[in-house]
Amino acid sequence: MTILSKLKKWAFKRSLWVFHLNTGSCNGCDIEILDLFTPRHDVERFGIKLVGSPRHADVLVVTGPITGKSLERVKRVYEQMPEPKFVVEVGTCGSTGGLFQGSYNTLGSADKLLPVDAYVIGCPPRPEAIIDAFAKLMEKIEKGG
Amino acid sequence: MSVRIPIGPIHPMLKEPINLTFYVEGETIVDAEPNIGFVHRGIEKLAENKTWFQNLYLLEKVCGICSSSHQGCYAQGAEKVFEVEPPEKALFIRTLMWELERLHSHLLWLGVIMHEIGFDTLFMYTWRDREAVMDLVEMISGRRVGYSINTIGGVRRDIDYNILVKTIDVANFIASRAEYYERIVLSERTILDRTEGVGYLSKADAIRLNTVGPTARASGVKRDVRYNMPYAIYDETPFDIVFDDGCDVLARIIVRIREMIISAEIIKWIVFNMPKTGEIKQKVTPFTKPPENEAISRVEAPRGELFYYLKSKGDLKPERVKIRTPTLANIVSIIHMVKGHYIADIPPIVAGIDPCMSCMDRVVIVDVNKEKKTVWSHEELWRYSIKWYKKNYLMVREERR
Amino acid sequence: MGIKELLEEKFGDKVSFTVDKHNEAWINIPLDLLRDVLKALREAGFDHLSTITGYDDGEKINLIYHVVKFYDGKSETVNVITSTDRNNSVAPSILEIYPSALVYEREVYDLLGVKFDGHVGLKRLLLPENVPEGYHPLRKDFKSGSYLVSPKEGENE
Amino acid sequence: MPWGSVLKEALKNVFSKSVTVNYPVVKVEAPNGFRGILEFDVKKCLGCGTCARVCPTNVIVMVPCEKTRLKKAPKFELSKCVFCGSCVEVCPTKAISFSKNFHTAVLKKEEIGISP
Repeated sequence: MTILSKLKKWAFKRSLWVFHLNTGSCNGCDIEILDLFTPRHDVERFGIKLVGSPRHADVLVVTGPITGKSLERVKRVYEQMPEPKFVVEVGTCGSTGGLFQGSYNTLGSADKLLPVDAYVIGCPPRPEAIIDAFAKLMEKIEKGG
Repeated sequence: MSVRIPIGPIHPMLKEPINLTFYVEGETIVDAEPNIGFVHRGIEKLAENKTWFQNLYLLEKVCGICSSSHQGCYAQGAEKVFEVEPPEKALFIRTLMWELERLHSHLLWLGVIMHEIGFDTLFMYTWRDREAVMDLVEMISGRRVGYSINTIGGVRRDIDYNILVKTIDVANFIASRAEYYERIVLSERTILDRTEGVGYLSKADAIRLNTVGPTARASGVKRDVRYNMPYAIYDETPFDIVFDDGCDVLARIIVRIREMIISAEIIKWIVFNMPKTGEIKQKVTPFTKPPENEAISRVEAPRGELFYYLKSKGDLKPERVKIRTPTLANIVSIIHMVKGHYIADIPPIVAGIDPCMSCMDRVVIVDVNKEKKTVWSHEELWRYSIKWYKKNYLMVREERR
Repeated sequence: MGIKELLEEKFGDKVSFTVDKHNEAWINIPLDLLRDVLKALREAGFDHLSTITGYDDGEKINLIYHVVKFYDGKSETVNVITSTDRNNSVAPSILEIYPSALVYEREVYDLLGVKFDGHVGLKRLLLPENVPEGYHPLRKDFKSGSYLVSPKEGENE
Repeated sequence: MPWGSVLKEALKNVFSKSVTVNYPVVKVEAPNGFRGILEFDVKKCLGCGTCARVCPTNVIVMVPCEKTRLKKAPKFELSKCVFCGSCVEVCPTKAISFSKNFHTAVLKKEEIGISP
């Protein structure tokens, strides 16, 4: 266990900077994600912060079945993120295409393009379920993600 | 020479990405061109491959914030196709869910527009007050977003007594908060400077461009589907149309706040006059075939007139489902409103019509005379507009006086 | 009904007028009369165009123009139905009568392939640019399956 | 006062109780009637398959199973479920029901699912 990876593990325990990517979601899940950052659920107490650019984000939160126009952006945003990066997929239509399976303009789930670490099923899931996902992600990082 | 910086969707306020190309001369905007379709999931084609009852849950997901408007509008149209009359109590519950959705949608939008201006405190307060409506709706329908309470021929769940009592407390709470926000918006100098006289849309233009909903009513156009074509039980509820002839973003804020107060009154009226007993659903199973006809259904969604056209060929799957969301009608008016304003005014104007596809992910600014094309993300545009206003704040104030 | 007499005396029997049980007025007209009928309706106060519905019923593509007249507390709706044939489907654009048709006509062009002559910037509205030319999803003979899956991945959802 | 009319409310909030629900520490319970993860009772099931036909996102697949009268029972692939409840409504013997469990965060899609 080199010093560097111990440092990385210690650093991650404190804060996860989240970047939110909407690939054509009906903004039900987006509003629940935004609810996390408002006073009622307030995820800043875990050090989770919503950042404006993928360049300073650790976690990419993806919502929505990937539609035609947002297809090339998903790859580009993922490549822009710095290396220790994770992907959390929120919502049923993001995880498996949900109601929009078989449509001519949706690709379905982001795991066809990116390695996804955690899924939150629900249409939309409750904000507490999204907090669970972040908690599970932190555990996975600690175990050596 | 066009500089194109590939920046993905940036801003936390992201709802549905829209891409507007603005043609500018120096600082003022000459023309704009919308490029939408980031959220086109082919729902109309999918609706043709699903049965009438499965469509209830598909069409609820057209827009996450006004899901009950979409499902109610579809259910109302499908009842015309099936030639089935929903019972009285079902209409009461359906209208109650529509009005509760208007409350939480307007509160959400009030937070978004305050954030677009850079006034985050009110964003936090409005979204904290909105939680009261979300909890109530979760008790009634079983989920915070996407209530799926309508079905073809009525409603799926009854409301028991103690939830009705809570509804009155929530309605009073939201009405008092709405009055408080109206007082704040009219007295707070920082808000007035960013919204007064911004995004001007005269009454004649509002009618000519067929704008719908609060955006049109803020330009003095007295049109509301609940007022002109009353559906469900809107002909019995105490409803007076809210409109203002300020024609700018400030008027749009005031119209939406006052609509919240009217919705709170309608909710209280519904709770007092709801029939205690009675059927909530007609006998229509998911395997009955409708007769062959077509139907049109209109509903006043929080953002404006929502239009559905349903055509059936007599079998289990609809022949055609046409949806026109209110935002599509207001996009043409964005182009008209933006002309002549500064680049810094783009965020409040676009957020002003409360688009279901607000938050621009990329703004392409084409400088007409220098032929320089730069691509800005919403974050940079938002930071630029705050910085720009700090610099020439006095000049703008004189100009608008 | 004011509208019925007005259209009768202006266009004679070329206009078939029916009112269904939900008191919605439906007018069936040939394609070339479209602009004059809509102009007449616009002068008669029908200034709100809800939308243009297009659907393909196998033989021809039907276009329905839903216009509404609002006056103090009441409203009247009229639905104008025309149709064009399926192969090179062309329809007159009504941009100068209803400016809001700019987006509706682009949507019908994008999903059904009806070219509106006289439209100022007829481009695809919803589908991305790299979509092949004759690709109109709402046509009956459109084989489903997502063009998004790039050929190298091959599997089709 | 032209500016700072929000200050009064801000000061009031400084001294009032915080609105934040400290979720993992404080147990949060969904209200009854909540549409959470499905629960399936094989003993009640007839194996008729109506739920499979009604589901809008084809979550339910009928698999052969000995316990039901018609020798087949539904297998739920819940990662596709949108929790709409049409299967709960249409089941003749009420074998499917909603639970109040909303913890649907999983690391792998296959973790969430019910097979007879």
